[in-house]
Amino acid sequence: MERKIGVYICECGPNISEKIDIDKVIDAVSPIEDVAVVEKFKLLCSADGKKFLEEQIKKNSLTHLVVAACSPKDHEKTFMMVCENAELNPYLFQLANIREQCAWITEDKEEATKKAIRLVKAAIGRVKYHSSLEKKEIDSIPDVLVIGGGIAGMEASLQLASKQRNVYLVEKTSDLGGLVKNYEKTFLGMKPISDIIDEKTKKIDSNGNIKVFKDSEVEEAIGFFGNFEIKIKRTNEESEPVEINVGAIVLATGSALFNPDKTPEYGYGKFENVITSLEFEKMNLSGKILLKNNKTPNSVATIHCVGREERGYCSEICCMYSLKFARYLKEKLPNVKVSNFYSDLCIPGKTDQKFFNQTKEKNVGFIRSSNIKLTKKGEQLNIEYDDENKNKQNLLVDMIILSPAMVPNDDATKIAEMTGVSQDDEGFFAEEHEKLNPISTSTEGIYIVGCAKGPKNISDTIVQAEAASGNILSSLIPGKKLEPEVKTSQISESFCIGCKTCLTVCSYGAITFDETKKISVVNEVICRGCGNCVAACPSGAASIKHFKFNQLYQEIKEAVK
Amino acid sequence: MTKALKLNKSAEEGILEFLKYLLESGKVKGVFTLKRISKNSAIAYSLITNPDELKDAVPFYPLMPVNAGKLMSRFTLKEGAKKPVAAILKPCELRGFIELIKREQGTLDNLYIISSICGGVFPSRTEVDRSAEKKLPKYWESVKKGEISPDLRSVCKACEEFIPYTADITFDLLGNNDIDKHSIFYLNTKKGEDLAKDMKGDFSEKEFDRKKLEKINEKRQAEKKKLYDEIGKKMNGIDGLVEIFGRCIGCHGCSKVCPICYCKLCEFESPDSEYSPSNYETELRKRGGIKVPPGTIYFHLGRLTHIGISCVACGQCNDVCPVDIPVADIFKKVGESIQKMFDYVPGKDVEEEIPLVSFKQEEFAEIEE
Amino acid sequence: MNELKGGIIPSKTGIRETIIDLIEKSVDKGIFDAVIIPMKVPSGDSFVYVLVKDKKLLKDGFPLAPTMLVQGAKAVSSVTRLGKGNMKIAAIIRPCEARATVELAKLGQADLDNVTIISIDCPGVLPTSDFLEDPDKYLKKFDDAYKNWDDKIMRPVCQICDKSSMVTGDLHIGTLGAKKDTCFIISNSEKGDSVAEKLDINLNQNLDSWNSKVKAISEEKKKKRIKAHKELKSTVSGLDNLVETFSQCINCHNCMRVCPVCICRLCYFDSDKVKHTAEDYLTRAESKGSMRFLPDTTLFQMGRMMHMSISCVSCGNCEDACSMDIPVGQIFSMIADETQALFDYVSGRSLDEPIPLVAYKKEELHQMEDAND
Amino acid sequence: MKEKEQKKDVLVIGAGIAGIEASLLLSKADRKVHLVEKTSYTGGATIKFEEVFSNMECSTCMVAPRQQELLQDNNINLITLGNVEDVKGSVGDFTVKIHKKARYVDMVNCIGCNACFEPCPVSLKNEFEEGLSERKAIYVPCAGALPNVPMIDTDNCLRFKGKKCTACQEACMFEAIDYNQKDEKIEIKVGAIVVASGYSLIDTKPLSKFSYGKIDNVYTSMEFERLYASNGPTEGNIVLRDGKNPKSVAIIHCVGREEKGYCSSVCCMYSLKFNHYLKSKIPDIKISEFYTDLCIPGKSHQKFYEKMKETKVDMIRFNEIEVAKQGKDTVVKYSTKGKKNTLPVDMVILAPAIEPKNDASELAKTLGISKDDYGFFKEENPYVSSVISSKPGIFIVGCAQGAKNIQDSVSQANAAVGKVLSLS
Repeated sequence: MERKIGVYICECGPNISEKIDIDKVIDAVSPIEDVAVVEKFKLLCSADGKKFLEEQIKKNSLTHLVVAACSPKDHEKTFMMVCENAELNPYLFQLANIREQCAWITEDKEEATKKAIRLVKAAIGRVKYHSSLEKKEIDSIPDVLVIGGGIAGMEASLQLASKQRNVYLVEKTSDLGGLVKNYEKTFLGMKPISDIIDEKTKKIDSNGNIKVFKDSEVEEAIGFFGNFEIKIKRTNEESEPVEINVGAIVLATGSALFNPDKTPEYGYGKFENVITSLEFEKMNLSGKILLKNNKTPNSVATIHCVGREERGYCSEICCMYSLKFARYLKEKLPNVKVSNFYSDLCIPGKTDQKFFNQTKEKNVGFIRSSNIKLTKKGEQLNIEYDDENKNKQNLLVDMIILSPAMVPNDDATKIAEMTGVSQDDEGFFAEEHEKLNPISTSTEGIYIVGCAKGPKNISDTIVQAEAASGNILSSLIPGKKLEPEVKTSQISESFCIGCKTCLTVCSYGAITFDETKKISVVNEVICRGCGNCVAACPSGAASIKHFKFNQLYQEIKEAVK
Repeated sequence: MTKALKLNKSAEEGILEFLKYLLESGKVKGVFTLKRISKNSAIAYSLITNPDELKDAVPFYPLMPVNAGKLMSRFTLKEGAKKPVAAILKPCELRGFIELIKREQGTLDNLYIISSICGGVFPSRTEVDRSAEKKLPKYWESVKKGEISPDLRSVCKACEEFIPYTADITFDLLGNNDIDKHSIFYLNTKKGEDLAKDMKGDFSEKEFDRKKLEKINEKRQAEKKKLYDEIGKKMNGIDGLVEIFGRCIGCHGCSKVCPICYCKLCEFESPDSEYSPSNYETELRKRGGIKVPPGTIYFHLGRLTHIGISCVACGQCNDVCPVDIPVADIFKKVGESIQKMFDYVPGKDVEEEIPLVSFKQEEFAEIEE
Repeated sequence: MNELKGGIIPSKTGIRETIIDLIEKSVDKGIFDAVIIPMKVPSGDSFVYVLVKDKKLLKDGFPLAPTMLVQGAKAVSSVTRLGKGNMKIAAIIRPCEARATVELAKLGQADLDNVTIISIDCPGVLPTSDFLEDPDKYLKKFDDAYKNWDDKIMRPVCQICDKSSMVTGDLHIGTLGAKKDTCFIISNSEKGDSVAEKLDINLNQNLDSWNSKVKAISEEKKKKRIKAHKELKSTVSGLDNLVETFSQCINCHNCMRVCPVCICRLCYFDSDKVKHTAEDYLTRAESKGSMRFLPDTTLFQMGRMMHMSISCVSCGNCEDACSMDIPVGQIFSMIADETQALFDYVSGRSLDEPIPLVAYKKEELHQMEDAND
Repeated sequence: MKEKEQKKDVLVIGAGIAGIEASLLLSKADRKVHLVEKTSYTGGATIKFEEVFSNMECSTCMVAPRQQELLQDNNINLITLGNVEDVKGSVGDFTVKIHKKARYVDMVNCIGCNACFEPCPVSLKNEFEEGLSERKAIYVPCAGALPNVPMIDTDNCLRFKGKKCTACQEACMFEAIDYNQKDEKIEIKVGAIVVASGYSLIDTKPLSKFSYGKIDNVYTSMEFERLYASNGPTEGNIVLRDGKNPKSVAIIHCVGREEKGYCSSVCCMYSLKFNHYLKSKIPDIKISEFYTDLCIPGKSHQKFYEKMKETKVDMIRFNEIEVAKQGKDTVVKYSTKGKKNTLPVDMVILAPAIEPKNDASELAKTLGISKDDYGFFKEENPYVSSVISSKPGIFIVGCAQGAKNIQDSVSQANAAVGKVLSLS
């Protein structure tokens, strides 16, 4: 077909016109084959600049457009919009960055002009090989799957469920509430936990749009954002798995406690009356705090940071719930002597320090200590420790509560592999970006909330559940179509030999392996066009739209001619 | 009668002077020819643009490391030559290029084809053991006399197409007794004339020496008969094929170097010709055993059907075969038999359509009767 | 060599017959349904791999063929690439073929679930061109060389091969250091153990004589290998030497096609990426005055080295397939030794050792981070 | 609200990182957003940092793309130099009056070429750079600020003090400077309000024991961030007031913690980050960090601390601490477990406590939401949601609700959007 390329050079006010001899660029570029028109304009990104471009495209019935102006990061979308309005496929357009890459990097006008000419020629060389690409639209399923029925899972389900959006809540055990239902009270305000959980479970049961699967787990989750196919199976019997389709998945699988027998110096399992914080919560919930010999203890010690060395991180909530334990004890056993062994008190945020000061006033001992060793002494337990001045001290107590670190659930790896979510070095689920996308993952449509992504207290967990609903409600709108990435990669069926190198480098899980034909297949809806697979493919079977080898080769050739 | 240019320089110097003139006068921007390219004087086709580089050029050296027709196709595949380029091609290389052009694999725009009445080439292996230099004097003697030198490739000895059909300029080589005294360029086409017109040298009207070329052709035909009888004995029926191709290791080198084999992915290397486990199981049930990897003879038969009609018998496939299977002799014999059916000479005329891919109305009638 | 278990079996008639009837016994016992084994071609002048089920055909099996026209790994891969099927297959191949098969399994090109690899102590392989000159004479020469284990007539790469008895398959037939009329059978996996058990071969017999002989031979070959590589390096290293060595290459890519670990269906150097317009070729030629056409033959060789030298098993098939007699095999096996030493990786050593350039280990990222801190 | 149609628009107060994220997410759900920002630029406190902790990512590279998206998003109506003056109504139907101060520079014509700065005769301390460098009466707070359009500071501009100065207008090639721009009164109707008005640091001058303002080489952490910033006053090299590089530095945590009564949760982490800042510019500098309790919760923070410890910094736990002059040099007098000692240093960096924005109480009154006893906006019930304020339809996110780091602020912003979208 006969190509007619329009080249438009933006003066960008003083920015380009002062630093580059635009007329020289125009003369250098006009004689190039297929170039129909070369013009300059004061400010192309302004309103009348855009109108000018639209008229030019229509008047000269241009087939390709090259704009020499600022960085694509600034106005590539603007000029693509202009193409669309002028009924020119937005991908038959190339932006040469002669501002950041030429005008702003040198005072020498001649050098800047020379480079500008090269860049514009390169853009023209490339645009000739562009092919028009169509935006795709796929319809999305608004429903959501929530895995894990703890506080995080319940909160997310309540937030998301509505008339147009069903929520499927899958819980491994036989009832909702997760670890938290074993606690009697919350530490902020010492409010009874049961009210919070009952209120949420009642709301869930009465909400017609939330379908709960108890004693069940997710067996398979394949697909992409907007269309996941899920298989849910009962944990203990071999019944037929239930198949559902959802648009997004929320992982709220919670966490477990570090097993203290990995730190023998605390004598867990060896000495009686050495119990973990979870065991103490359950004992407290049952109302009777008793030693093994059914006597009430009159001295209790809580040891913080159990397993912090081994795990390599502070689990954030143990200091606060240890303060809560002190209050439980003072309430139930008025003259019990309570002491806490800690290394660093982690009580951030506006309410925690006040809670600590008030607890301290109930004469609870706080001992900063290190390298603690426990030994049995008759019926009691002797805590040998170094105090702040590094000299050895001892303390005899009846009962010891260990506050172990929080670790990922043991089925975390299974779920990670099933959903294609990656895990960080500690085994928790890894978020897409630590700061800006704390609850989304590199697999679009799968969100991680609560302790499944790291130690967190209850109110932060609730915030993250709401944040997940914020993300889903804003991107998975009933009836609204999804627009996946256009510039995706493709793998030629006849050239692919099935060496699976691309599978290892794809960070979005967008490539699956066809076992019968022994070839890799790109799912163009998940693919985000990062190009890893194209670079890794040894034989060139993989290529990516809009960045084809020929397009890049011509661009480079013209630039270095 | 065709216009001819005569230079009283030996064939080797004459052609170099002519090429130098073409480059220096700017008539062409580049010249395709054989050239010594390294310390150990390996010979390879080169694209020369600077006249001083012509000092190492050896245009009529009796070697064909690669079929230049395939190179010209690669040169003009993506986009025709924009600037004029001259190319020294042997007749079978030119015919190979013409067959490729018929398959949209190249164009003749801006190309000036200089060919020669070809004296044949040595097998590539002769270059490996450096024996080519030693055989040159005997070779040029037999060229002058129009005889067949024993060191030639088997297909060259039996080649009847040693006169190029559509070259712009034909250099009088085979059977020309005084090639060390002067060189004669037959300017067959207008393009050929334009190239040579302001060259210093005497122009005249000359005629091919039909009689002499006839005699050379008879010698080649006798040689061909011998070749066909010998290969005919071996190739009787399927057992014969198993006998000849038994050694084939499936390296597909013959298809890689063949000027007519232009597919980006050969059908016999593609997924469709792979055996799945169930294919193997049925084969074992039927015949108890199968060669692995399978399909060696299937490949050769398939290639014969695909390119037989266009095989120009250049002999490259013989030289590349690591287990010395006489692939070229077989393809020449079978190719010729197919071509005779349609009395088609591959590469003779770029306008003539390839029989098997074009359909003529009256052919339908023949089948009806 | 880690401590291998093995037994001693009678071998009165000669190693080939011993292997054939070992296989026949296994097929009778239903251990294997089919066998991949070399066999003489009808014209008698070559040996090819066949997949055999019928016992009568099995008789003409010819383990330890004098030539290696097709690499055994390519045979196993072509049978199992599209799936393991439901036939139990035994593959009678040489150690370097076994190693190449393991590499191909890791590259997704072979499925070894139903395959039992049986390797044999390997005296080396005759160069194809020598063998084809006079097949019968050279077969006899090969058998003599095999008796007194001298490798003078074998391929250059075989003469310096220090892994000729490396056990990476499931079973290995050891003839070195064996007493008269016996040979060793060494198991290297559960599969191997179960086959030996079904054939009631006792696997915990003394292998010291085999181990010491193998150790002695491979040490001697190692010394020769280092010397040979040093000499070769001086003639080939440096860009002009490299260009000189490959100046005769005619780009027929035979070496790539016969290489067991070169698995791409379309090589980068055959793809569109190396085809340019006339204008480009002319401009490039103008920059130097004259340009070889097709250009970049040496670039193809270096590209191939870069892609496959990590998996190269130094079998030397490429050298035999080169129509211009370029010592490709020796050059590539020298480069492969150095590449693999970088990652202290031996190609084909074990199935569960990931190929370095393809596997990504998390700590490698930290190494890079700390590198530029 | 059944009979009256729910308003779909949303008001977001404060264009810091929390405000930006909330606006972008609301716009993604096709909601019209009015983003009111008191200053002339977006990015809030985050763009003042050069790098952010745990993976030391460059902060502007992280935030600038989001700011660009914000400026190009036609669902978001950014009102800079805007102040919320009055809010009436209730959830689903608020009427908000906004006073927008005039910028005196046309946002459409100006392309940020900065030609108007140079001729301006007035020069004064730049608040954005914590007073460490100067700015003109017509100015952009720092290089790379977005929107990249200057404003005229009417308190100091000579023209607004009666002089006939038109220096900047003449220098502008685009007639973008228009002195007779007027302040505007804008009234909008919105369904919900997200408050992301951010925080300030406690004023360390009154805390006399730290001698901030008395001793030259005592800096606050924000001042130090600007010293290290590549677009800051010293283009990133760490120099004292006398221009020399410090050889030893003391970083003091928990400044103002007893006065405030809470731990501000981020100072430990950014103080450790300062290690990286100092060591990367002055490799053999001697650093001592004075802390009471190391508060580094979360999975990646302790690893960051371990990595910093490798750079051989000595961590000193203190009970009392004081910064004083001893002869010529500055000394840190501190006591640990009763033992007193002093440490002479060239430079002291204070990590002041985070407190509510200085106009927070006024904003609370306008919005009619209650404050907690520290002056932050009060969340109704942390166990229902910490983003719900005392008034339905008004949500509080980021440090306006309490001291927290960037990721927790962003999570709260997303949570507030979740609440807004599930309102209707």
